[in-house]
Amino acid sequence: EQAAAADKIKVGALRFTSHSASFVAFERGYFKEQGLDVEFVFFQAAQPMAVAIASNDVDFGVTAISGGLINLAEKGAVKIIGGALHEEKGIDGQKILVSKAAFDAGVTHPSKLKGRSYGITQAGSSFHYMAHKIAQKEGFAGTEIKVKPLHKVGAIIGALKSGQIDAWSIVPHIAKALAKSPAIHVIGDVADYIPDYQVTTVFTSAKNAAGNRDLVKRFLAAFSKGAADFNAALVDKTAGAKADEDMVRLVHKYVYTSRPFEKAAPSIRNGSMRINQGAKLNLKSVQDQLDWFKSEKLVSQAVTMDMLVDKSYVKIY
Amino acid sequence: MSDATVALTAPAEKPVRFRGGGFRTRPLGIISPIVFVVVIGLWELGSQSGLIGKLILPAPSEALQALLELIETGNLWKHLGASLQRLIVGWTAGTILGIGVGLAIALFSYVRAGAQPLVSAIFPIPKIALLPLFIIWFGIGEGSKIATILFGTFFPTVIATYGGVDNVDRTLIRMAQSFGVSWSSIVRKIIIPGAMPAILSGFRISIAIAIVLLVAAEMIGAEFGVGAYILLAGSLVATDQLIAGVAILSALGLTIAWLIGKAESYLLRWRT
Amino acid sequence: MSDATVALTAPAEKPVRFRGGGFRTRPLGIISPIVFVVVIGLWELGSQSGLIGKLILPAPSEALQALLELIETGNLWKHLGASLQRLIVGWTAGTILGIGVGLAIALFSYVRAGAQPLVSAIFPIPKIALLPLFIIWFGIGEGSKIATILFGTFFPTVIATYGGVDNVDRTLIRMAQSFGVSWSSIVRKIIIPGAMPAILSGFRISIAIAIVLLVAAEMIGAEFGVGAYILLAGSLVATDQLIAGVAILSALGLTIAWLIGKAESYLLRWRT
Amino acid sequence: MEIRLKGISHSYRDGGLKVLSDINLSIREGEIVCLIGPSGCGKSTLLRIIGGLELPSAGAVLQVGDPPPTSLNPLTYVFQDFALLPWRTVEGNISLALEDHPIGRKMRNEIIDGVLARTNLTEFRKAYPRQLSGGMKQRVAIARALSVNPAVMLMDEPLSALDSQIREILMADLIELWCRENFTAFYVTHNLAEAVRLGHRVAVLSRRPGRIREIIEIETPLDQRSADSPELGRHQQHLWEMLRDEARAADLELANV
Amino acid sequence: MEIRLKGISHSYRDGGLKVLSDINLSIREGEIVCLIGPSGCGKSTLLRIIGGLELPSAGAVLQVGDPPPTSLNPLTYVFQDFALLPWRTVEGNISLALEDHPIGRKMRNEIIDGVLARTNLTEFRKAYPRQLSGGMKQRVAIARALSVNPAVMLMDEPLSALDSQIREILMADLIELWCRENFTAFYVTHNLAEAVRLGHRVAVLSRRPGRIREIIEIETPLDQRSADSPELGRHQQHLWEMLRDEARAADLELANV
Ligand SMILES: Nc1ncnc2c1ncn2[C@@H]1O[C@H](COP(=O)(O)OP(=O)(O)OP(=O)(O)O)[C@@H](O)[C@H]1O
Ligand SMILES: Nc1ncnc2c1ncn2[C@@H]1O[C@H](COP(=O)(O)OP(=O)(O)OP(=O)(O)O)[C@@H](O)[C@H]1O
Ligand SMILES: [Mg+2]
Ligand SMILES: [Mg+2]
Repeated sequence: EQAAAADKIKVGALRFTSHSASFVAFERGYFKEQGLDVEFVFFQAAQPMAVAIASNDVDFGVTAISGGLINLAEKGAVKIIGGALHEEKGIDGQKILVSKAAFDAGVTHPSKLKGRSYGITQAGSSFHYMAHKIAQKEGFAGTEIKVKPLHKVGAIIGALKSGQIDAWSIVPHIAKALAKSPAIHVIGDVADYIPDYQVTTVFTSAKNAAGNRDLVKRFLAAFSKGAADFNAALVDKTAGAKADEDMVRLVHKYVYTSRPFEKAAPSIRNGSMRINQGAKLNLKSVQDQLDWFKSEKLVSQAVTMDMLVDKSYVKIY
Repeated sequence: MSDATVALTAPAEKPVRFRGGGFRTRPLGIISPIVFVVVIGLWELGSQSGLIGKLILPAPSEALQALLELIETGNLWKHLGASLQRLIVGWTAGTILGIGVGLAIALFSYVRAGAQPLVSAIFPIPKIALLPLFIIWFGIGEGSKIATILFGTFFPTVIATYGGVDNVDRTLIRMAQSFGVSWSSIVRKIIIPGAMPAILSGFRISIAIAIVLLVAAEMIGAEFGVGAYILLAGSLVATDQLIAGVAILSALGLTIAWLIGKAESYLLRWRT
Repeated sequence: MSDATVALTAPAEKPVRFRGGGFRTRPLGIISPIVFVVVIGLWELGSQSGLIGKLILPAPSEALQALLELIETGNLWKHLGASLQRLIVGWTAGTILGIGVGLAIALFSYVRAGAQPLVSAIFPIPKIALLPLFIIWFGIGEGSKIATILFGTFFPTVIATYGGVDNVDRTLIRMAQSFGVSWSSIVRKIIIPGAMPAILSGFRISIAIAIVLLVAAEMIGAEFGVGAYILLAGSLVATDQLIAGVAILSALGLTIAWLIGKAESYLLRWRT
Repeated sequence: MEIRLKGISHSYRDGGLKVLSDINLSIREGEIVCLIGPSGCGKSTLLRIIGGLELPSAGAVLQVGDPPPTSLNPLTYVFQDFALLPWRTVEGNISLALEDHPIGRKMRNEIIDGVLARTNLTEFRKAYPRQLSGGMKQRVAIARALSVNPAVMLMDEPLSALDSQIREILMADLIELWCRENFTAFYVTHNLAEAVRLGHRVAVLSRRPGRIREIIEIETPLDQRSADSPELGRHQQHLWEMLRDEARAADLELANV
Repeated sequence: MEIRLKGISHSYRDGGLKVLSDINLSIREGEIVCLIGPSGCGKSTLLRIIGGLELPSAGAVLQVGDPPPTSLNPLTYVFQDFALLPWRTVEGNISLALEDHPIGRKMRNEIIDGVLARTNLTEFRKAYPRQLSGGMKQRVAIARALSVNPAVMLMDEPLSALDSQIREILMADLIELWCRENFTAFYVTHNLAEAVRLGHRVAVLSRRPGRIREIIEIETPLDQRSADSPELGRHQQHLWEMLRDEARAADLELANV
């Protein structure tokens, strides 16, 4: 009888391992249990997904905190309602990479990045934020790392490989694959510079957050269940080899679908980072990111935490 | 003596030099496959020998591998089918609208004065910049994808059409008017056939633009489609798949160009 | 009696109906500014009245605000200067190469057989997909940006050029040959002027494509440039700035189209 | 149907040349008026004005009475430069003039068959203009004009590219057609023999700006004229002298430049 | 310079018509040969073959001896359809034929001045082809041909669109030119009077496929011929009868189809 009453919702997703919580919740029927009839809408980039949520074409999504997201929140279009991907000491997180040329020239540690070029997708992206945090921690001005907006991950890799930029930071599965090549070296972990980095968040339209509380709660419940399964199988590895295998197969239905399972599996495993338990949200990290955006004048100074986050749904810490 | 000899010698008789011909190309069907084979062969050799770095430009054989995978899994047809549908609908609609507006611009002074600057102003707007607007206007379904391709096709067709009409011989129009041929007949029987070479040449351009825009179009919530496949390959840095996807687009472009060539030699058979 | 009246009545005398004219547009300079004013006015009204949602399409006045800011900070000239330079260098190089290759395709059977399919195969490849390769080949400096625009301009110019040459009246060529006019003179004095209408029409298309590609070009490590400005505005969903940037591109497109119009009426003054 | 020219003057904006100056001429129903005059004096321009294809700078062209109902295109042209559509065959070029009239495909084909036979082009029905010789193109243009059964024919050197026999045949054809249909015609020609064979009246234009220098009337009925009649010879001689004077005056003018 | 035609036959691939059949003809230096024949019999085609613009299906065109060194373009054409570049002025169209020769701008201008004066076009030096009347276009084509000082002229109905006085003047001009320069010429025409005025010999082609039916020789020197000479009249009469027979045969053929 629940099926008859099921609410149809659209969930925006990118085909990345970091979006697995939703895939798990869908495949294992957790959404159904909550009376949600989910349809995935796949995007090639986070920004159109944010716009689609703002325009109510999509109901829920998971994405990094970007300038675009904050601006849409300021206009009263979207709200962050929970946390997703999270950097944690001890679990493989994002890595800092340098080109062979830079490595040979002595950039063997993030402290040597002063005056070096650093690949980012665009101004205001998480890469940009990370570069500045590294500079801050190492004690020099953010502007002393020369960021190069290259817009596409592929373009950054090309530039790094050919030594046209010196450094970059990226999620572990790509980092590990790249580090196999002699042209690229790993020199550090992002987690050392940004403790408890709230990398991605769950968000929805402001309309849903304010007027559809029940629906949002049910979505978060199913999402959390999916996240828990994922963490247990691939991050904490407490569920055993069978669960690990099953989980990778499940994720492979959505990610790296164009590759055979044997080739895809290592990438999926390498890309597994913690998705927050219960979608709890590290407000401190969010605040830090918001402040950074303001200091870079990428968003209006008038944006407040309340405009950005609806704290009433999940545990805040 | 010598004078007499000279007089007796018949003047040189030589054939008149042929000065005509040329400026008309013959079809040489065999050349083009050879060129393709050579280009791809050299690339493969370069890759095998390590001259061409593996990560960024994979060997054609690797791309072929990815392509075969795509065929085996049956995904090729899903991707190609989705893209072709968008292409056909978007291009056809853009072309029909484009020819219509192009004719209107060429034929009516008021339309020209009003619309030509609008075309010049809107054509250079990057479709990618407008993606957010397209999402709002046309949703995240097929609408926005088709609209992207439609917009991309529309403008070059408008320009090619009115350029072609401007170049139609006016004496032919005067002749038809002298026979009291109606305005619409003149447009159909003189203006359009006269502009046809330019319009077909415009097709070659607009179809290529439409294929290029597949990628932009399929940025928006596309599950299947060659553009989506390429985008995904790009974001996963799977260069073999990327090249395989690009090869599909190339093959598509080639096929359609060949069809346009056929259409040209049929529709323009009256040309010298 | 009545018969006589009829006979006396002079038959109706009426002027011969004018059937000529038309099919030749007059310039109506005033219309186009009116159209722009009306379009922008309606848009502003729609925004003010709330008919047009604020979120995605800001009022023209807001975009104007962003534009003024750009002017005040002096950034406009930095952005515009950087973009114009890329545009001019890339477009000029692409056009020169394109006309050269287009002529070669039109004039030499072997080149046509070999290069025409290559053009059809490479033109539809999305430049964005190839950005990584462009970086490898041309670096992240001006090279890759100019190359992107060059590639975008090259192909439509090739197609417009050989389409135009194919359409040149062959009797004129035969005439020149009968006067022993050299091959190169025929190309310069008959083929190129004859193809000029098509080439200029191609310019309208290629310049618009070049402007569109500014955005793609400035994806590669550009600090300044209208494209970079638009990209940043887009990623921040700062729609007022986005529209301001788009307006700059539009204005650029309009200006260049106007210049091409001038060139047309000068170079094609021989047309009826 | 009668045509009246009232005070027609014309200059081309483009170049500013005055081409025609105060032309007054009335052409009666069923009359053929030949126009002769030096090259560039405005004969083609005058014909275009009569046909309603060009608006004169001053004056008016009036049409008196109604054309016969069987005429599909009362005022019909034969152009000096043929004006054939390169993308249509001979048949298609003729068909163009008929397609806008509600006469049905069968009737249209019959008309085309007829005019092709009369112009000796039956064999070339399916040929494109580029496959035709100059004279054949001109015959196609004539066939097209005949196909619409004109009430007034405006002929701009219609026979100039034809060989003498075809010209003779078509002239006879025109005379026969005229005897049957009694159409009205303006006939521009450079051939004085043609002018005196075909014209009820011959109007001589002066050199540019063209004005009417003289109109001679030829009494012999069209169907009784022959190439060697002494009356025609006399007229031809007279015209010839008049034109030669014109040419001399032009030469003198040039010499004084 | 002499031209010899040896067994020339031609068919157009496109259409497959046999147009010329076994033409043998020798033209002596300084001789004008007029070609007459029914429309479509292949006269223009033959001229194109002689000028090296078309390759015959069989046979060869031979050139015996060398052209005079002053001739810029020994074998020069006057096209039936003018072939003027629409994007060049009258002056530019003539200049086209000269620009590839190393004669300097001043010399070129002088030549252009000269030929424009001879064709009565001086006033229209700066006009574009679209601003010219039919006859003026033809005069431009003639001026262009004269400008290169040809050794052999290949003229395809060069005077057909001209009025009788200009025609008379240009004919006189041609005769004078011939007396001075003694050029060789093939001259295609439909005007029998022209043929007998200008031709040392007149070659009559049969209807398609064109073959040589007869060649008549006219003894009177060119500069002593006049329009009303009885000898020319006799020749003209003879040609006329021959062509009429051709036309009748063609008519019969058609009637039997
Ligand atoms: N479209 C035009 N624009 C400007 N001038 C023109 C145009 N058409 C014709 N003329 C000029 O008008 C004059 C008369 O031209 P028109 O064609 O009427 O002469 P015509 O008497 O028919 O001569 P012909 O016997 O040589 O055909 C010429 O001097 C010509 O230069
Ligand atoms: N390019 C071509 N392709 C096919 N057939 C052609 C071509 N040019 C001419 N012909 C045909 O060849 C024949 C002879 O043409 P040509 O032009 O030589 O005749 P002509 O004797 O000059 O006639 P006219 O006196 O009418 O100018 C014609 O029947 C014509 O249909
Ligand atoms: Mg005329
Ligand atoms: Mg001919």
